[in-house]
Amino acid sequence: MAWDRNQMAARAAQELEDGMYVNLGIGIPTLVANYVGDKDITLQSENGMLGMGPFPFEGEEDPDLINAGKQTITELSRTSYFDSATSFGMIRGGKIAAAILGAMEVAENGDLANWMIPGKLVKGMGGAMDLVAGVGRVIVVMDHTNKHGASKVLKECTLPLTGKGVVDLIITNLGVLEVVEDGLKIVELADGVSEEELRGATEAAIV
Amino acid sequence: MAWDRNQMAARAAQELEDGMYVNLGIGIPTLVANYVGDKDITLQSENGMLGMGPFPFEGEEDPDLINAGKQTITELSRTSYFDSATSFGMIRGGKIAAAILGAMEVAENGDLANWMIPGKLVKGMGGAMDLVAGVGRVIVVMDHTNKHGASKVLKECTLPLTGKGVVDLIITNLGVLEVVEDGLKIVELADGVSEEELRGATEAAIV
Amino acid sequence: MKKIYPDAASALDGLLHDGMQIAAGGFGLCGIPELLIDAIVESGVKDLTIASNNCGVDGFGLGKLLDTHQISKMMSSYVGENDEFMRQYLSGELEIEFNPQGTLAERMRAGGAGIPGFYTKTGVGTVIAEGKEHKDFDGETYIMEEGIFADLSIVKAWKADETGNAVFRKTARNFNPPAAMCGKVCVMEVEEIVPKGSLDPDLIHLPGIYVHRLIQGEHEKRIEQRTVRQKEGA
Amino acid sequence: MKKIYPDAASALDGLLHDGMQIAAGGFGLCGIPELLIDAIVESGVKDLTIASNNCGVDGFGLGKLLDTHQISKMMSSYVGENDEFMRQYLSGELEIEFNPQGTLAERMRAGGAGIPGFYTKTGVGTVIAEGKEHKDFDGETYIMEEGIFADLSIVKAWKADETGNAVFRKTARNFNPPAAMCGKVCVMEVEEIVPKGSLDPDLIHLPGIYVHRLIQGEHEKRIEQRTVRQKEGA
Repeated sequence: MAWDRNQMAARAAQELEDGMYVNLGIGIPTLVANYVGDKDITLQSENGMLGMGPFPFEGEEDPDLINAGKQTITELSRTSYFDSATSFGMIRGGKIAAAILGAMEVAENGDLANWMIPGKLVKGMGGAMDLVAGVGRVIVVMDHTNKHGASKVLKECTLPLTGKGVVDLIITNLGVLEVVEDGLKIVELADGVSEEELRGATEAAIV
Repeated sequence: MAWDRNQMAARAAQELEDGMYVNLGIGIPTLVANYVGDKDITLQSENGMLGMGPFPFEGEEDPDLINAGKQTITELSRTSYFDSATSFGMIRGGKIAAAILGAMEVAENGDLANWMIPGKLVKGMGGAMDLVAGVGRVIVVMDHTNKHGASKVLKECTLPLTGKGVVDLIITNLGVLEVVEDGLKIVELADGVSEEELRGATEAAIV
Repeated sequence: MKKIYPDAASALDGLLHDGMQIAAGGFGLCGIPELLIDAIVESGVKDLTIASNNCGVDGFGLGKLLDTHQISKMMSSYVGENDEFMRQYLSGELEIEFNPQGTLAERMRAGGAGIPGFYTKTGVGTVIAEGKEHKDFDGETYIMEEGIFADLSIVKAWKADETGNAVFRKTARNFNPPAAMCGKVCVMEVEEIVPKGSLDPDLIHLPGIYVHRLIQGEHEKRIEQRTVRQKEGA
Repeated sequence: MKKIYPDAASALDGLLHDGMQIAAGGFGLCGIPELLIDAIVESGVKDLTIASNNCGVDGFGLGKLLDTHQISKMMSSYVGENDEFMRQYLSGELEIEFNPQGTLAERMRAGGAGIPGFYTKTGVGTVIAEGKEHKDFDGETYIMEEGIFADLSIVKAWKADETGNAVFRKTARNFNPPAAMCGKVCVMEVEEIVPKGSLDPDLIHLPGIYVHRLIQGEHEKRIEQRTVRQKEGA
């Protein structure tokens, strides 16, 4: 049991409120856009756009219109474009209500690691460090454990950090955890997941 | 003899070269625009405009189009508008080749005072401190002496400074002085003005 | 989410409190938020700190808030057009923090961009530098200026769509974008609200993310210095 | 004064020297100065430090300058699309200074605006903060980042008039304005040079003051990730 990618994305979409400006990371977070329903959500693409629309129809791709993942996208009637300094000005300035991001590791104090594995190829942090430092609320969406079955929800991150104490909410295939004073609080269990199961897969302190 | 306001402005215009972006202060400096002739000079108005045109014809005044002196003006085919942060970004960033400004006092080390007389009404520095700190070349145009006949070209400024060591060239009714290593160097005497006359009216060291 | 309010008073509802800091757009009387200023006068809120390049003129713009003694401190670069300002300042009723014009604009932009401090050459060696941190970069001395994080921004644009995407007209842009950016809440007045999609996305000066509440209204747009030239040979 | 040059090579004439720092616009392959990059390849200038968000892809954009070993250091936020980059980096031929994307953009904008240093929360508590000055504002810790002052900027716009006033198209704007601002000299390539007066002065993204030399040319505008959706019911 537990949630699949789409269910995790749908659960993350529940965190978004009418009128919010939101930044979605690459991977599962991108799917969140499919589940916002009637809510008036404006998506930011940090390469310089508010009001990101869906992928274009075949033949309508525009090389001048891409998202932060370098994919061709489209514009909406609310869209505005701006330069990268302005874009990250609004991110650092706290104008983006929430970022929904993937992660390699999250720690019980809200530390986040999602940009680098030492000894492996280093690609760079892109805009992730700016996003976690600046947006109103950081929501992580990821699998609870890695492919070896080890917890990704840790007492302390082992990988180089993207941000210190920046994560507010963790949504995994097993449930939803909130970062609180002394650790993590269980907000919700995924379908068919027991509290024991969630605790068993979590290295971090659950309070 | 000596130069009148228009002659001083004409002399200042000689300092401008083709292709320059220039900021003109209030008073005599404004007249410089009348003497640029065929040179391709673009005037900045620091409230957010490059390519400032002349005053409008009667009835064509636009309340949304004013210069830094709050006067109605016009635009040209080269004009661009931008916000105040961008405007002073280009000033501080050294993109404006020259500012031609009035002054109350200039000292032999290039100190400039032109914004405040303590004990009298204080109006504020406006954009003057940014201009003298940021532009490529600061040219002062002023009368050599005040209305009591005292020199305005001093060993040290007595009034609160607008900028320290910022002035490059001084154009007065008596002539042209350049700020060099140990004082001022006479570049030119105004029509009918002798070197003795200029030296006599100057408190600063002339080298 | 609806950003459009029927008038200035309703758009400011719940946002005003004594002792607050307000960042206001405009340069001289050009591009000032006339309607919002009038509503703040009406509200009676007092002890205001206002960051604005100028303070209007006697009886118009921010000058109205001087007449009613609602302002306790101005952060400005030039206040020379206003007799009542001088009177209150010299009598000690009003405090002024002079900011070089570019420093004021950059402090607003910095606050809006999450930058609490930056270094500038402007004002080094002058009274402006007194008490400020000095630091050398590459052999030159700079001073640190702090970002402005205002409780409220009041700004004026030419047109905006329903989502707050705004365009300004000519030099009426001036301090409006940086002022809009630096407030926790930004209320904007425009001459015309247009339907979503009627502004070219490439040509929006201020994205709607910076604009929380929006009103449309009639503007006097008073001219401060009417200067004209003669038609030759007329 | 004429800003228009016949081609990229002539526009770069006299501006290139070994060991120089170049700021380049573009994000991924979107809005990159293709023609100027090709001319820099041709010039053979080497030991370059390049500030650019990315380093192109293998064989296109800045990737071409990797193939020829003309780059010794990159200042970037993401270089994951480029195998040759990784090879040279891991073999020690190439240095990389990682900058968070927003920090890189702001460092360019700061350099262009005469700001040698500013404080940001971005990267606090991470490797990015190591060796940088820390400072508390209002109980929160920030790090100081320095402005970038490049020897040369190379950027790409959509259209520009003869005086260099430029407009960009959609997300191809990205790093181009801040990159243009931070160079001692800025060379811009556009798809079309239009007569003075044909761009609305209210709608210019980058005033001509930032543009010293200008060329027009054909652009490949390669797409990096072609993603599409299906027409429903088709």
